Amino acid sequence: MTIELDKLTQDEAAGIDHHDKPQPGTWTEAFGLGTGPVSLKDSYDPAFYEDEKIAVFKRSWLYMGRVDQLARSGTYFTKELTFLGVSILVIRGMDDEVRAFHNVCSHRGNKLMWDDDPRAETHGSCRQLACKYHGWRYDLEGQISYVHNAPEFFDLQEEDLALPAISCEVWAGFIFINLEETPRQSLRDFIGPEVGKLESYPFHEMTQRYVMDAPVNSNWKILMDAFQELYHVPYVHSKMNNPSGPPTGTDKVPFMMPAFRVFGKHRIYTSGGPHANEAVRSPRPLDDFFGSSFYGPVDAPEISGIGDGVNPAKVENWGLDSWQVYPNLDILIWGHRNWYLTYEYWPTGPNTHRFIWNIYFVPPKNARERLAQEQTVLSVREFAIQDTGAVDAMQEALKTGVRDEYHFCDQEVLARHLHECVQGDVDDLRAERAGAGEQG
Amino acid sequence: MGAGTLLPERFSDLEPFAQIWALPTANERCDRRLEATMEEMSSFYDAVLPRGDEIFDYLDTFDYPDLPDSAIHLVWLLCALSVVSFSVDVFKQPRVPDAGEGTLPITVEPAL
Amino acid sequence: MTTAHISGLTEAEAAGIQTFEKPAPGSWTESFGLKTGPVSFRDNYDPAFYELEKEAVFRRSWLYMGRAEQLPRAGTYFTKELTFLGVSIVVIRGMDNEIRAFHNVCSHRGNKLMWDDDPRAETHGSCRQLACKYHGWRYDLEGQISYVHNAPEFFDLKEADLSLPKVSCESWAGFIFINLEETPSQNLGEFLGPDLVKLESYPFGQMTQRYVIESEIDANWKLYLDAFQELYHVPYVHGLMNNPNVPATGIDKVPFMVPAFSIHGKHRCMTSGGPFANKKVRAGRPVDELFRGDFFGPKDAPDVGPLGDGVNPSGIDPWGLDSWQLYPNLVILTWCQNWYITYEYWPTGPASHKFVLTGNFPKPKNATERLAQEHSFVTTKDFTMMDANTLEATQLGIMSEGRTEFNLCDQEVAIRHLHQVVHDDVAALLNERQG
Amino acid sequence: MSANAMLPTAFSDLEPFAADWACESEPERYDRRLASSMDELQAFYDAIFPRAKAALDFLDTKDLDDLSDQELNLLRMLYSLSTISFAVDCFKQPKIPDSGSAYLRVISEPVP
Repeated sequence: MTIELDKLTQDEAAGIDHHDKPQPGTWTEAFGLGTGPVSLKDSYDPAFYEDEKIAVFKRSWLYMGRVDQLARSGTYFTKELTFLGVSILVIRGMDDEVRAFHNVCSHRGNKLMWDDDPRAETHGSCRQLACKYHGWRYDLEGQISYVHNAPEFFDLQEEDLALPAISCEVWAGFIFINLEETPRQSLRDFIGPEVGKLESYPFHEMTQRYVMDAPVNSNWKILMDAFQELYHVPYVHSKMNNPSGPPTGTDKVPFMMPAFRVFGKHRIYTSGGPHANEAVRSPRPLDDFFGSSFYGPVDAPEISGIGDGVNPAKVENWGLDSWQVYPNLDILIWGHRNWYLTYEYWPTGPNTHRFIWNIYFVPPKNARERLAQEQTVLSVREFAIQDTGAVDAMQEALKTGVRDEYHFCDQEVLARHLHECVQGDVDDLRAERAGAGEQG
Repeated sequence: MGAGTLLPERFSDLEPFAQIWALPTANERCDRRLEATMEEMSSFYDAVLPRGDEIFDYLDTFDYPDLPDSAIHLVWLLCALSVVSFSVDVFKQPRVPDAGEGTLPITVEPAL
Repeated sequence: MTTAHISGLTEAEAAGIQTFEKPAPGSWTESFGLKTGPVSFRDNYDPAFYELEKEAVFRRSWLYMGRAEQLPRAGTYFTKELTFLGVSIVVIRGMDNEIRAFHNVCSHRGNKLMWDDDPRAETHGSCRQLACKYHGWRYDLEGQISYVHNAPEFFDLKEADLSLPKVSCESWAGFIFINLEETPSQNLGEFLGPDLVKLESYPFGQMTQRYVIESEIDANWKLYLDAFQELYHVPYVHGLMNNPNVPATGIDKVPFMVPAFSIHGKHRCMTSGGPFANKKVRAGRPVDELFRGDFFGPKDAPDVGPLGDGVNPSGIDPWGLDSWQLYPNLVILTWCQNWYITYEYWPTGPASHKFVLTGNFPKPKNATERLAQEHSFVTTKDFTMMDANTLEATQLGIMSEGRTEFNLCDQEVAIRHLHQVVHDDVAALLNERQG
Repeated sequence: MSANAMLPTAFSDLEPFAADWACESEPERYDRRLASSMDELQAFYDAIFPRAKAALDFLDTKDLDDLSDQELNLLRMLYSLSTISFAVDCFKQPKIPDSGSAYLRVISEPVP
């Protein structure tokens, strides 16, 4: 039986790329992680979800958006963290600083910035923040600047009327907030030195932006897991290897990851991208037509350099870095193709989340480049739709609770790490509560 | 060039496809694919694919992004080709297989 | 930014504003013995508070059910679903012309007695007896059992025990109320108090041309009530409507000052100038002239005889509108242009409620009068829509707890009073429970 | 007068709008407002506004409870003018600004 489990077909064995693993022979052990089965109760249990909201999302730095979205003083966007009951307003002040506030008017608690649908996110540019209800206004730094019919009020203290500020810091042009009263770490400490080096990458040169935004029927971690391993690729995306031929052994060749790294709560995989299992893959006719594919446009645009943060494992034939910034941000950087993506996974319930996906290119210089980018976006979208369908099925099965423990292989080490970090945070919260209970 | 004509004269053979597929947004093009039959998409694919070099050369004669409307329609037509291509050469069906309710609406995309 | 700036009015605002005397010691709020500090709006979303409120407020107050005109003859009835309390009420006019209310429950096996198609939906109609759909038991129009199908099969049935469970029911000025207490601590007249009782002399009975609007609103019931018991929001939520023909200028932002507030026990009245308020800075629309009607009502008010001695309790001149807020959840607006509106706010959860609005006019005599009414009503509806969505934004803002204390000005005194009365009722309940 | 005229002869100039705007109930009129373009609303407004006074005078000679079908349609078109008026002269859009998914459903109204 065991032999059967280990068997690869001849075709599979012939096409597979191999890569060295660190001591003591597996990525999982090298990172000090357990190798036993993993509980996925953290991905459907409502009680776990309630604690996770506090332990993870109310205590971590959360990604809001790019500084490119706030081009000038007075530009703003809102972010609806509906699962936490919080609406965030991110705005660039007259002093050019980016700040975040609770999006709540100090008068009667009306939501301050919204457009038509108070539940929907909005963005724009303003000279002052004006409430639609009774006209109170705030300056771009959140201070009260106008109270309609002010003489009718009693003892208003100007300083009490400022919009409630939220800790907000920027790293590499990525804007983060932290909902703790006083964050336990600065953003830079939270990010850490290795991920931090990524700020040398020229993200700011890639401002041609596509956004996709969809509700997904799975726990946020389940889709995040799908994007931190390539073990599923030959099955969910078998057509990627050999799109034009019938299914053969070739389309089932396993993808082996050249390198994983764990940095605190964050992690990265680096893969060959277009070079992975190159011997057994074949392109689509349309990829040639557009000079572009899933991996990005072939004729990469000029950029000023790639900095010293990418490809930390120094993988030869570097194709892709997928950085998973805890808790729910992925940054994918394509080697030699010079474009990047961000994925955000925002919980909406124990079994659902909102998936937001941004794609960034260097602005195209001509129609050919514009179309090559379009072809890439649409190719990525096809596969992502497959992934969202696959996790929908998985969540349906998981939430039956029929089995609590599941098996993660060495190629799935990052998924194991994510669940361990999340479960660790929730355990800490529960231990604190138990401690407080004992003392009380 | 008649009223309602979308494409430059020299691509008038593609005009019937432009009337259906030269839609301004990715979401409209993706929705159109879901409504289309495989025959419609194959004939569109087969008609446009061989004209690719000619279309790209034509588009290269303009300063980007200041394209005349007829050239913009050509860009949209090629964007639609990209949309239908997966159905034609990979999935052999309009929908992504096993995607269930999966959908990824595009909420921000570049102008043009 | 200086404090002076916060306190300022722009010149355009100051020029257009109508101002009114306030009672000693200088503010409505203090004159009513209310505090002036910041308030918490936790009572607008906290589930635990909501549970207490249902008990302390809605199970102990007189609740408005409908108008006497809805029951024109013996045997006419309507049901009211108080789903949030788990109670269904049937209100019916008996052979003796009395209006009574009963729990809408058959005495046999507890089936809901009067319903049509959907047992959750309200219904109305006319009947000679109340008949249960399940086993055919029947009750007369006064709630007494009148027929038990195959009665010999039962054991020791006592006719007296089989009446429909009665709910205390009284009418005032044609408004029918019930009270769910076993024995109400006050009768309806005592509950309303002498000032509201006087409003009985208003000719509500003549205004039978009726419109009804319903909506489910994602906001606590008190939030919508609050929106309609101040005019402070008008220049911003409805600024366009004051002066539709100009772009946003200072003029559309002139504050509205309420000429008079009055407190009547748990109830309140806000009296305003209506069509006369800030008149010099407002401008009408061409259709208003065409139809001889606007938000304030038909311009050529029909003759309805004297308005009685209940309206305009503060005696302001010129009088435009009384907005009577009857505790807990009924508002009656009587306009100088001889029509009235009612609002009801029925909780459906801590952060949602069902809103019911009626517009009531005298029967029109011709197409011109009919159109003046139609135009007044649809104008009101568009105004009200703007409030409804703002409220959902407010509910979201408050629930975020991004801020937990809010500031109410003197123009918002009625809001302060409502929340105070609700809190007092809840405190009384908690006291009883502890005692 | 054609056999299937919807309006009284004196108002046959408004006939082109009658099919759309002689709606029986307020919810239908409001839905029609929301489903219309501003051009459509403006065209209806501009056509009926100058004729509205004459229509009112005409209808005032009739008994409201005994109107013919044509007269009733004319009355309903005046209701529609009221329904759309805010969209045309204030909001410049069919929907009330910032009204999101809020709604107010008229569940009872006078007849006619």
